[in-house]
Amino acid sequence: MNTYLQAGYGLRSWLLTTDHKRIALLYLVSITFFFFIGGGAATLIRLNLVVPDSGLISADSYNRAFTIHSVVMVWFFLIPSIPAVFGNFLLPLMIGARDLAFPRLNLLSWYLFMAGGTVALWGLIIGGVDTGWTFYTPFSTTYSNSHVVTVLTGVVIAGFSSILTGLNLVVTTHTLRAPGMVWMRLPLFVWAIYATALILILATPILAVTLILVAADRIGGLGLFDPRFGGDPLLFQHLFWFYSHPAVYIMVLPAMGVINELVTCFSRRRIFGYRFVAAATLGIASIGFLVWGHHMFVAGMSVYASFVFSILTFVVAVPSGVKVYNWTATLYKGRVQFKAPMLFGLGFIGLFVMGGVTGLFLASLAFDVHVTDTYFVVAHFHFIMVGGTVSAYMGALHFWWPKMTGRMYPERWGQASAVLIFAGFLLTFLPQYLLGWLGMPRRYWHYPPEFQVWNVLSSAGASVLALGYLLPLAYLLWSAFFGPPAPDNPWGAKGLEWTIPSPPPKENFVEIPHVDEPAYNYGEEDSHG
Amino acid sequence: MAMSGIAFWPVAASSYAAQIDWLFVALVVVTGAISVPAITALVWFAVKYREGNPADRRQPPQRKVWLEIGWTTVPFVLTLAVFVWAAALYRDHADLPAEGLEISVVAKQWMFKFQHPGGQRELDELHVPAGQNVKLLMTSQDVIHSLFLPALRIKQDVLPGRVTALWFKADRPGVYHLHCAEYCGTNHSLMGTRFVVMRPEEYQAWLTHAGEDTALAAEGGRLFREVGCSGCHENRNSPVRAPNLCGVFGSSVALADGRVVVADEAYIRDSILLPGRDIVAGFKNDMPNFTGKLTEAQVQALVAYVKSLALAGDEVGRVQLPPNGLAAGSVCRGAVR
Amino acid sequence: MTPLGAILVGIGLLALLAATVGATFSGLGSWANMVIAAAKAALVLWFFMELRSGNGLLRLVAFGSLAWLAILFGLGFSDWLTR
Amino acid sequence: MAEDTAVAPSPAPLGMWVFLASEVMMFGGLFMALAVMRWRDAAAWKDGSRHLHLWLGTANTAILLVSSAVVALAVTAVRRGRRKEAAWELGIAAVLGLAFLIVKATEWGLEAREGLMLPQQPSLRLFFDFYYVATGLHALHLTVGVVLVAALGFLIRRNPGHAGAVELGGLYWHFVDVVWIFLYPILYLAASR
Repeated sequence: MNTYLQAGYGLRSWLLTTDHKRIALLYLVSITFFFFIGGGAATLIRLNLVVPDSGLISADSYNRAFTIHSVVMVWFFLIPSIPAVFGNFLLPLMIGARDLAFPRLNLLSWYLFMAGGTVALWGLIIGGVDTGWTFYTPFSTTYSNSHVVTVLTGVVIAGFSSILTGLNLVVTTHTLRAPGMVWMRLPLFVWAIYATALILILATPILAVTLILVAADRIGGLGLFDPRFGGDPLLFQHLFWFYSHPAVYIMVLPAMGVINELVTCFSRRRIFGYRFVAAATLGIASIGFLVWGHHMFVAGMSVYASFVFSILTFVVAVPSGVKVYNWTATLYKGRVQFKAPMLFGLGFIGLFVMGGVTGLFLASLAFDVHVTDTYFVVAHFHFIMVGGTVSAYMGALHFWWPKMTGRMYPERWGQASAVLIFAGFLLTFLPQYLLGWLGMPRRYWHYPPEFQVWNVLSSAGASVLALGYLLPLAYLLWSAFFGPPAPDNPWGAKGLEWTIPSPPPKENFVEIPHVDEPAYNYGEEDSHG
Repeated sequence: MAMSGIAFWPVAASSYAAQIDWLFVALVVVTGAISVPAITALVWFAVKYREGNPADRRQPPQRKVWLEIGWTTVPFVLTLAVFVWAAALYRDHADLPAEGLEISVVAKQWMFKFQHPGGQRELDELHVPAGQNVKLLMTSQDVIHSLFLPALRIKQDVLPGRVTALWFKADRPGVYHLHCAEYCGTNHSLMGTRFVVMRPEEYQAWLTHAGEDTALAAEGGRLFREVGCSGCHENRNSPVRAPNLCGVFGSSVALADGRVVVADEAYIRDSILLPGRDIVAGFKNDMPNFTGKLTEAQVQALVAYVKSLALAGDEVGRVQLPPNGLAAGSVCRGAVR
Repeated sequence: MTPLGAILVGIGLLALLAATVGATFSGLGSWANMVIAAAKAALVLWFFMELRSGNGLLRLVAFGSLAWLAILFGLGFSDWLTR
Repeated sequence: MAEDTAVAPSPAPLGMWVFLASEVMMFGGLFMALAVMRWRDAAAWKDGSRHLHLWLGTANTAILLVSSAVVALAVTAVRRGRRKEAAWELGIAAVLGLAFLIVKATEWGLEAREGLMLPQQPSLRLFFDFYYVATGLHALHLTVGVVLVAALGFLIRRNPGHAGAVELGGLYWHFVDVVWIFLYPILYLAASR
């Protein structure tokens, strides 16, 4: 039988495919491209900051560099990363379906994503944009002399791609589960993708309409956010963060989903407290919508609103914390293997905990006043989005690589890159916590000389980190063509995706399976050693 | 204690800042108490139960409801205590004290302009007396800025069309940083420089000196009209086109020969005495040479006046400020740059 | 939904439109108008969009989105109402 | 426990409802902005509302409400196998939608001539900025709807296989109607007359 990779070789067979697995690979290639563009911009930023007033690039170029970095990394890498690549590839396999509910819509999503990416990149090429990814008004509407509308258009188009992907994932989870695959037997990755898809559907439209208002403001000279006409700049911030805070959970929930799969497989244990973890997943997705105002404690919001958003932020920390404890308890009396995906997974847990607890610092009102808009915040969200999400993404890539490509990656190199990324990450971002605490504001092209030591350390770490990301690019590319063939289930993992050949046939399942066991049924008898 | 050049702890210049530092310590302790055991256990389990290591693996637990409820509620209650503390500090600091020195702040791309109750103005630097409540009433002329005083652990966004406030009581004289913390465009990182806390008597002396500057600027304003500068630099119907001087001081000026210079005291002085040297892009060299026609004191007065124009700024779209708000220089009212 | 039902609901909607215009001219104010608008929307959702006979999940989706909108309005206005 | 898969609805209607849920959020963001602006300056809002052409707006509301009833009739007709009747009704709905758009365009033209597009008076400015954005976004959705129901009327005549599509198109049409049901009082009826 032909695998999905052998179903056609021409460009047409890829560009017109409706196979969820091929579309996943299209996303994989596209977002890898965007990741290195965003990484290039990060390199410029870190190089410029080695010296307090290096002037390596001009202030305007610096502002464009961090805007490119953030716009590309947020909307063209992180948001689609796990949901669009692994959600696409794995959701039908994990629930025992032949494809997503709307395969053609799925392809349309990818085209919209690429169209959005192309428009945004075009805006960056013809001169860039200098507003930061936050597009705060009235700077973005009136004062910025850069290609705001072009880049906004790209982001909005990519937003529609997100909405349609989310729709597809939700409907698939509801309607295409194999017989016997009841909700409480779903792998937790599916729960995570489902919760993420709900956020995509409910939050992204608000971003779309907000950015459309900004564009209308800029093109037509409307005064919606402009105080000269009675508009309120804080209205923009409320609408923007109503999307952009849940967007963090769009990035981190799927990552947590991945970790559930990795931790159970490589400790040969069922997840500790399945129901609590599933409930926590939905809890995070819901409460994540209630906390957006914690980005605005010094923005001129009312004191009472600040109280409300602060306490709700403490509440959302609870379900996040539950997961960490559950992962720890899952290792207890397990059989732990330190394969590369597991190393990435353990790295995720460590960095996510640090990112999470510093989130509590930022939720604490009086303390947030000091560190908000400083490098403390920069470090915090990089711990969550890069230390967390990207680590989990790398773990997922290694874990399911044999399934996706039918080839094994070199294990030693994988382990080396996991360690390198972990160490490089800490060296890059731990000093940034200190910088923020000491009072270095973010988005600074020039900084006071006493901050140089920490900036130099951070830049040094960034170069280690860059190496850590380039390494997998090299050996995974090698593996895709020359790696040793992968067995169907190289890790001895549970889950429907491991019951079919690597790489899977075009139809996934010759016969739709019937599920009669819980997820992660690694067998108690193994554990009685 | 900071090692040579390596800082670990920011300077605290007020008792409020010290309280924030204690809050920071509490946060470290509480979050440590929540996370360190979990991470320790994670590492310990990973090592102890690594494959191939003989360990007791009998009867692994699948779930323990009391454990789940315990590790959900205990950390939450612990952190709740921090919430209450942090929120109380925040609320206490949100209300302006009744008594105190009121300083008006106008932010624009890319400078902060301060005006003291006696009318003394300063640009980007802020001088305040120690041991006294200081209230900053702030607004912006263009985009959102944020006044950040790290040594006091406070910041507040400065919005167009609205007055926001910040207050503090600094008690440790010294020179600290003053930053813009909300991204505001090209020179965001160059906005704001020094925050100077002075002993009250030093502050009084400074005020007097700054007051003299103000008087000097007023003298310069009279000269500006008498010797004829205003005929071209202020009158838009004049046959001779000359650059409007509103807000020029401190800004970057593009010259006809392509250079860009910062308009500082020396530049203004040169422009009066050697007008042919630095011609602003888009203008002709029509300005008479004033060398020998003005005394040194008069030149100083004129420079002070041009400097004061930048402090007053252009007043397009200004909101109403409190009574002692910055008065607009007459030249700049309605002027468009 | 029968054809007669559709026609009756349509007539009901037009009657509500007349009522809302009437309310405006009799100075009942904007709250009355918003209540009438909600009633009209409820008619359309319940009968025309068939939430009445629809699957529970579809109702959940419909009301879920309204609940999320309530979050935006509720927490958003917690700022403006207390500023 | 396998029965919970059995009660799941078929993918297409669920997909449409989920799509509409995201549309609710999109217009919801706009309504939030409208509500905030109205709350901040109710007097200016009422003043702006007084400048609108109430009767044109009311006529348009009536047109859309009737069109929704007609689309509902078309759906029932399809279910009873009366495809020809359904095609006619969908055609009528498309014409009604077109009529709405023509009235709307006329209104925009009138207002523009009265100097209400980007008006100079600051008090009117915000209301009309929102008015144009909100009605414009709605008109864009309605235009899609007109094309959709016209195409569906055309298709259902020839092929009974499009019955499901008519139901989905109907849902979309009613949704666009609901958006207008709220825009009408917020924009046109805000002023006491």
